[in-house]
Amino acid sequence: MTNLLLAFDLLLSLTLVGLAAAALTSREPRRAVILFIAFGLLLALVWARLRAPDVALAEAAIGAGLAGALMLAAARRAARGARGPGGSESSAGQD
Amino acid sequence: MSSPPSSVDRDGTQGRSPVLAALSVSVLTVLFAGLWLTLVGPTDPGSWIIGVPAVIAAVWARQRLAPAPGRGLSLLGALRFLPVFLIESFKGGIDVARRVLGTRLRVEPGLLTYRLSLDSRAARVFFVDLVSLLPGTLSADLQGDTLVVHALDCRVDAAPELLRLERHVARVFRERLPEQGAPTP
Amino acid sequence: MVALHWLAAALILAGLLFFVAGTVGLLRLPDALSRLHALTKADNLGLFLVALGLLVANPEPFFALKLLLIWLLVMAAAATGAHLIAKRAVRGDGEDAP
Amino acid sequence: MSELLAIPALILLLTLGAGLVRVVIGPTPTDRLMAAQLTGTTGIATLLVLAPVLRAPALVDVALVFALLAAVAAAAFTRQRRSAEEP
Repeated sequence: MTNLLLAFDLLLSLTLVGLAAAALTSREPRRAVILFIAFGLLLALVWARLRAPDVALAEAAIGAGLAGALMLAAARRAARGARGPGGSESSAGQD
Repeated sequence: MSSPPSSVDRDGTQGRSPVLAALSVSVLTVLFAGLWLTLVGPTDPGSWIIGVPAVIAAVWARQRLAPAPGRGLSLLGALRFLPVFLIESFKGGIDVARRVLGTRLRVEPGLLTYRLSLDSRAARVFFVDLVSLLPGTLSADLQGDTLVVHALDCRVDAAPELLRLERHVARVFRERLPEQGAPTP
Repeated sequence: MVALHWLAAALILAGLLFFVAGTVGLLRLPDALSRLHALTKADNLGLFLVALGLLVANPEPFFALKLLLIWLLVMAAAATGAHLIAKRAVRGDGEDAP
Repeated sequence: MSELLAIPALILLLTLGAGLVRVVIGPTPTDRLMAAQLTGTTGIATLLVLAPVLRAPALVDVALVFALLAAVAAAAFTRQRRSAEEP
């Protein structure tokens, strides 16, 4: 039982660190944001594992949900701004 | 039973009788109160200090934001559809698992189109969601009356299955599909 | 009592199988739309079976209602999300270029 | 019984980690978002089986919030196309 939970904790921490590294090193903003959302969900799992359901709730709702959605919109806007607003190629290709 | 049969738009509230409106408000109140009870559990009566205002706000928001009511839902149709849905979604999961876990992937993905005959907005949304949950099909795009369906195995004809499903949805939403006769008054 | 526990264990194991199938599908299937299939169907069924197993192990009406609510929400979110994602892919939005 | 539920929790976490590979390798944003959705569903199942192990029934509420937010990411991801459609 304790060994199982230890394995669970180790796996959770490793995945979390891996995700954080992937999010930080990714060059593309949208990829980084999606990795960040996944990171937030896993972080909520960590809080849940630490028996802090209230913190997990806040992390899932604010960290992954709200911040994720906002950052997704921001990343999109940044990408559009970088290629020039209303540029013929970018506005057609960028849905 | 109150709005014109072909109303896809959102303005159809003028034809409702006050009795029906009061009935729908009380049903909604009971539903939202049940939802609150589900969320907080039965052991904490003090929670109703928050719960009562929340339920009232929810009922108000629903009345304010709700699209025009269609012909209402048919409870019988829904009850008849429920086992079909459960069995089909089981089949859907098993189908995907079998295809994927085999040593050789047995998929032949492809797109096909399907003409929707459902009328109301709610019924369409319901149908589009259902298509994605049932075996082998995934609703990919909806343009006007044409639904683009992605099939995991396009060697199997999915159209009869979709038609059967559409019949069920029409029964739940009290709609008549064209080949079954004229709309009810 | 013991029989019930075995039933719960069997249901949870079956649910796990579908979660594994969903992930394997996500990794193995050739294109994005096919991967969506694995996601919506296998995972919903997996969650249903796991929730049912937990319910058999701990039969309480309010727990059941909460699980039902979670399952309904997940189903609605998965189906709608799958449709939205598929729509983008089918319409061939330029940003899907790698 | 409830201690043994740590085994499914571990397996679920393993599948979750494997699914995250798809987030990292992509190749398209569609694939990444899809895999992030998988994280949500598998996370819900993990929370549900973890609740009896840790004797913390409130974890079910966390799972409920996960379920509520599962749609938000997908909606936010696709909502932008409409704003770009009508420039």
